Amino acid sequence: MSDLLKIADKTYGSRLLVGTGKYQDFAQTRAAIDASGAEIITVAIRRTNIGQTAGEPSLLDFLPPEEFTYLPNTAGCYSADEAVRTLRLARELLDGHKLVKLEVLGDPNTLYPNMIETIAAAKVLVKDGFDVMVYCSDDPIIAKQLEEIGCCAVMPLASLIGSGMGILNPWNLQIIIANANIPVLVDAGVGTASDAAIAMELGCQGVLMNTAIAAARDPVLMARAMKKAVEAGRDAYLAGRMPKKLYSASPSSPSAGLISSV
Amino acid sequence: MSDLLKIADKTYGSRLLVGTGKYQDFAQTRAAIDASGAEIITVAIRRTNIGQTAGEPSLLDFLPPEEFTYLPNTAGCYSADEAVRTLRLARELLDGHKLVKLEVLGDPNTLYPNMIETIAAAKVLVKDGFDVMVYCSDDPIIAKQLEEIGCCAVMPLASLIGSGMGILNPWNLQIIIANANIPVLVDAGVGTASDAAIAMELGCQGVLMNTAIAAARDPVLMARAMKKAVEAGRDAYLAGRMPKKLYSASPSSPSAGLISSV
Amino acid sequence: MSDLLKIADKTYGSRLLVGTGKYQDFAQTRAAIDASGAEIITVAIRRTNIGQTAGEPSLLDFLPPEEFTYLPNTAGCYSADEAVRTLRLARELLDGHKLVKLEVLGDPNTLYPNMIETIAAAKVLVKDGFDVMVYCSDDPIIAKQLEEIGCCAVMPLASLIGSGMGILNPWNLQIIIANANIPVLVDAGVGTASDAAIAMELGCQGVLMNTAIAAARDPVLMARAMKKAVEAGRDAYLAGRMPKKLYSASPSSPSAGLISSV
Amino acid sequence: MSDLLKIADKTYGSRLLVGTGKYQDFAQTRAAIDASGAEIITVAIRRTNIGQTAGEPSLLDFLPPEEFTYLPNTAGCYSADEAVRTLRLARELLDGHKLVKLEVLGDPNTLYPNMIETIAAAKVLVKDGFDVMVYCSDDPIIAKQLEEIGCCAVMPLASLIGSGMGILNPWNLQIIIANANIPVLVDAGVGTASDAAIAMELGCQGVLMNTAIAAARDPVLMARAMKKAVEAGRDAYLAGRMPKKLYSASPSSPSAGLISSV
Amino acid sequence: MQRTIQLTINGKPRNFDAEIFSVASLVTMLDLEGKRLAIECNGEIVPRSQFEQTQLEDGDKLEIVGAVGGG
Amino acid sequence: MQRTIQLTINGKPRNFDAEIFSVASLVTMLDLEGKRLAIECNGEIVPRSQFEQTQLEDGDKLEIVGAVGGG
Amino acid sequence: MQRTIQLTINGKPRNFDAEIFSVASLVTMLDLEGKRLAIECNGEIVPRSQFEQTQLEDGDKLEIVGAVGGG
Amino acid sequence: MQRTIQLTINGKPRNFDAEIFSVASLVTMLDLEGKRLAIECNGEIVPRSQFEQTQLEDGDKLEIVGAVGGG
Repeated sequence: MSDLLKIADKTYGSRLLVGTGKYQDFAQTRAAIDASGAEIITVAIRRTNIGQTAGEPSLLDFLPPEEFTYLPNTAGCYSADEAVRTLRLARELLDGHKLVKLEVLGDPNTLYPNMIETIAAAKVLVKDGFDVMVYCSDDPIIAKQLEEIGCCAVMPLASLIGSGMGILNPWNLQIIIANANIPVLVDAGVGTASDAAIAMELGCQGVLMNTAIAAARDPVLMARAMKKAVEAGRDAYLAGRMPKKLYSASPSSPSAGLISSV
Repeated sequence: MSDLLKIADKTYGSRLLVGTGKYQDFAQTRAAIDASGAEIITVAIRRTNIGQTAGEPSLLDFLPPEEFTYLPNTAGCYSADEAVRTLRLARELLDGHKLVKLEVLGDPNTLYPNMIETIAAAKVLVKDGFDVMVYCSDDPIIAKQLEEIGCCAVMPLASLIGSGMGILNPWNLQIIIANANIPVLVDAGVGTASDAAIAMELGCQGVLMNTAIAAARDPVLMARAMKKAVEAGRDAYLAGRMPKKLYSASPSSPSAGLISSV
Repeated sequence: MSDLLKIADKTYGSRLLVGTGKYQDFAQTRAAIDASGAEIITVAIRRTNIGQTAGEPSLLDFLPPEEFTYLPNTAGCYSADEAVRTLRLARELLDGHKLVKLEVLGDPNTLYPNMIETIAAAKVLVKDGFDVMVYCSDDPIIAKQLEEIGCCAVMPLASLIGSGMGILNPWNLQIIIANANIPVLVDAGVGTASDAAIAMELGCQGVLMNTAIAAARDPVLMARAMKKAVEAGRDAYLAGRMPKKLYSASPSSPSAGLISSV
Repeated sequence: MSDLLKIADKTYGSRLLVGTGKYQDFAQTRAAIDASGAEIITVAIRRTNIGQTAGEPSLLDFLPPEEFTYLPNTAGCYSADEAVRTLRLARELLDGHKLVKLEVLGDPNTLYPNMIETIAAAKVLVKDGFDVMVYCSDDPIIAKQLEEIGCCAVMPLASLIGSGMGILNPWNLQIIIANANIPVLVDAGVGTASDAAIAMELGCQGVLMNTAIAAARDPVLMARAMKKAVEAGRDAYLAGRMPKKLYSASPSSPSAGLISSV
Repeated sequence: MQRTIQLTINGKPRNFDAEIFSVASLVTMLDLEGKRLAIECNGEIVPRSQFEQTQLEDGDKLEIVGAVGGG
Repeated sequence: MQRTIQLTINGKPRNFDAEIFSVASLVTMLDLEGKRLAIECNGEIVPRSQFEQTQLEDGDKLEIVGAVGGG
Repeated sequence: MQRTIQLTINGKPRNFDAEIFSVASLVTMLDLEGKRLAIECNGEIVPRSQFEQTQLEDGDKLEIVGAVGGG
Repeated sequence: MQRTIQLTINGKPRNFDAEIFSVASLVTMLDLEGKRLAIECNGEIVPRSQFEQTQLEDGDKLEIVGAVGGG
């Protein structure tokens, strides 16, 4: 089908992007990601465990970079500088890979993004040749500024990372989407399938999630639910929903031709 | 897969039930129903157009009763008596078919059900051997009474017929579902895909809709969206969603192993 | 001021009706009711504690029937018969007092009303000469039937008794209010001041509550809050609120006469 | 009473701040402000109409600066520079008055604030000795940064200026309030009385509004509604609301002592 | 000379000149043969199996219905 | 010797030795005089005005109620 | 013969024939005496206390503002 | 006798006795050969292609990172 997600000149069939954290083990990670149908998966950059037994399996053994588009993130970074250094390491690690997720947090309790630092980092990374998908607040003006800086996608939060609260402010998302000339994806806050569907119905180009799948009782089944929900929401958006009205007075069955009372 | 919808001792693979009204033509009706994957379809009973050209095609030519489970309804009835007579005609029309949708309306503006008349009709129909799927308000006590009368499924409204307002009172639905020993399906009010997903996430056994599909800009695409949304919502319900919490403070990426500032 | 609440040909300055249960002691009950400004207060009818020390103070000593309009209720009744008997006793107890609150519950877990029994009781009580203010579900058709039976006020729930969940389905309330020719009061479910204001903004004639005040940390202060909230909501309803619009583009300060950049 | 609003070492009895724009005439402006009980009123700074008839009345004739605390704003400014110049003119205009409302807009369609420019202006103004009450987005991190810069109050939006949409994201407001050591006031978006009550119940120190009053059918009556709503919300916040629970099973009337069926 | 009877069919009165006159023959007359329909006469269902035997009389009220699209 | 009668009052059986025995005397006996209450005997209200005349008999079921705090 | 200077006041150019020409005299000329206003000249505030001493020159850009209703 | 140098690797100081000492040899020493990793020395990336040529000196701070599961 021709309804593809396009990010930085590359197209993807799936509009669901998933994280690789918080799973029981690599096998479950892989099973869930397969069920989700995701083509883009986020990874974190962390210090190598020096002296670990050489043979120990790694995430990349289960999720070969040839099969998936890796999206290295800067989770855990609280300053522009850390974020930039982390992504330069990621680029080296992934042989010059340019597509990255920028995320600079504001505080460890809420994990809300620090948009001032995020903007600073985005400027450096764009100049440095990265394709920056940027995690951001749902501030429509800042989202536009990130587009003007040259980010390839803006990813406003639905609600706090790991909260599962769903889309707290769909109105801001609507404004961001209406003004954007680059893809808008919802990142963070999705808790269940309907949340993902709502995001897509608002006109988002995609949804990125991790906890909603990894922290479900049955992550693999939830991954499948999310795949369908994102597709359902996208289809509904394209199909054009019926108008809402408190009073319809328009029955689904014809009003004429009723039998008369005896 | 073994997660089937069971109504009156018959099982169905699809949990989406659809109406057949309000479409452009029979071809579109059929295309949309195919896209929806629905196995149970509602039909209305109306006076035959006497003197119509014998050859004129009928709904049944496009939707053969052999292929689908027909669910004749009593749309447009405002009294128990009309409803009972209408369904007896339906049973004769469909060669003794017992599965019916009872719906007695309270007024033509809101199309809200008249539960007093609905209860009266339900008693007669159950005694008369019908398998009654009953359209009802979201009153948990009345829903339970309808179960005790012997209805085979209760179908509370999400919101007014044809309104597309979605699920206005999920709390009442939760109570109805928690207390029910028969299938609970949401009927009426669904407007877009996420509404259907939410209904299933609440624990409904299925969703019945007509306008949301027929009145979409592209009914066939919306039908497909609804199919996926119902499946997504069901999967999410079975997968067990993550808990909601305003503050998570639990990032998806490990907190250890961060690089240190230079 | 001339904006009075009229129930069964009697007028009241306050649109806040309060219960007298769940307080620490009679002194707190009285203090809270004074702070609330309520003129109508509900009381329950219970077996007299035989052999209690004659001198023990009673509710009526603190809230003399001469000062307040008593509204005896049928709380705890699960059948029409109990409710009718209880209110006949109440009438005898209060020297022929006719104004009563009818409430027939459906089950002890949800305390949701049983509308079938409620309707049966209402018919008997109205014929018997009572002025019946009836606690009911938010079913617009049943609310209208209760009006036709001759009740002097319908009192749909905002949410379950004692839940403090606020107004779960404002749309049904709107329909009830739009169709009613008798006062509509919200009864049950109000949890905090804004809930009461919302009820009044919807066009309710009044609000009845008990737990929201009695179970607050500071019942007397909450009673004052509720008094103001009901008045605020009523004023706002009468004042006619501004229209809602996602985009305003209409600043509160003039767009002309701005200084120009140097 | 001792529950006073304290801003920049000055205390106020009223927690409702109002704008002076969009009224029919100065007489209505004054009447509405009197009804609102507001002590702090916002004014805009605009070019004097040169050659206007000398005698023409001005806003200040109706609202003497001796009676009210003026809060000059920067409405209409789209850059830090304009905002700073405007407030310096305001200070000169009002004889060295230091308390100001900083507001830098991001675009003329949404009137959403530009937080980058706002932060830049706040730094200059604080250094320049102003007491800055700052209109801002509901971004908790930026709200905290504005406090650290030295603003005397943060005023996050409830929803877009002039939209009347109410509080779209109470969760962000909760976080801002929980983290703040300076007063948090809701500014913009309030549409009716209950919106103001909700803001106060969340723990805001005050509410600033203009359109909700000026654009009501009866501005003076709505002003009174807002006064009561802000007080009601504040009282409810201080009184400590009852807990919410879907199921209560705790009737307001005693469960014991019911009459038994005959 | 020939008798006529009046039937009310789906709310409309119609005259028929009728000797022996059954529901079955009415169906034929109305060109409804083979169509999937159900008939009620004076509020009572007439089972398809009874079309032949069921005689119609002057003043009978008939409802002849089919299935149409509905929700 | 003396007759006894049993009454069920608010659900509890109680014995009384009774000659002429009215609702009024019961109220006195129970020390409820002057209290605001209403009485039902075997499901029927006994108006206060009838307390004197109303004789109680063995086996009568009485409900004696008052107003309490409630919502 | 007489010198003229051009000032831009609130965005509009205006010509004045001016010998010694202060902000104070401009305020008088514009009939704004006693009005509550503030003046910026070329982006710099002119304190009311400086109106007398502050001389205006050809090309000066002035903003003369007051308070109006706003939210 | 033999020189020693101290390096800080991923935050931990470690001593090495070193003649000619390159990043490449460090990787071997740490048994990280063939692993997918990236190295930063004193805040600057060391491209894999430069591992051989890049000499380490006493006091160098190194970050050696890999990809792990994250959201």
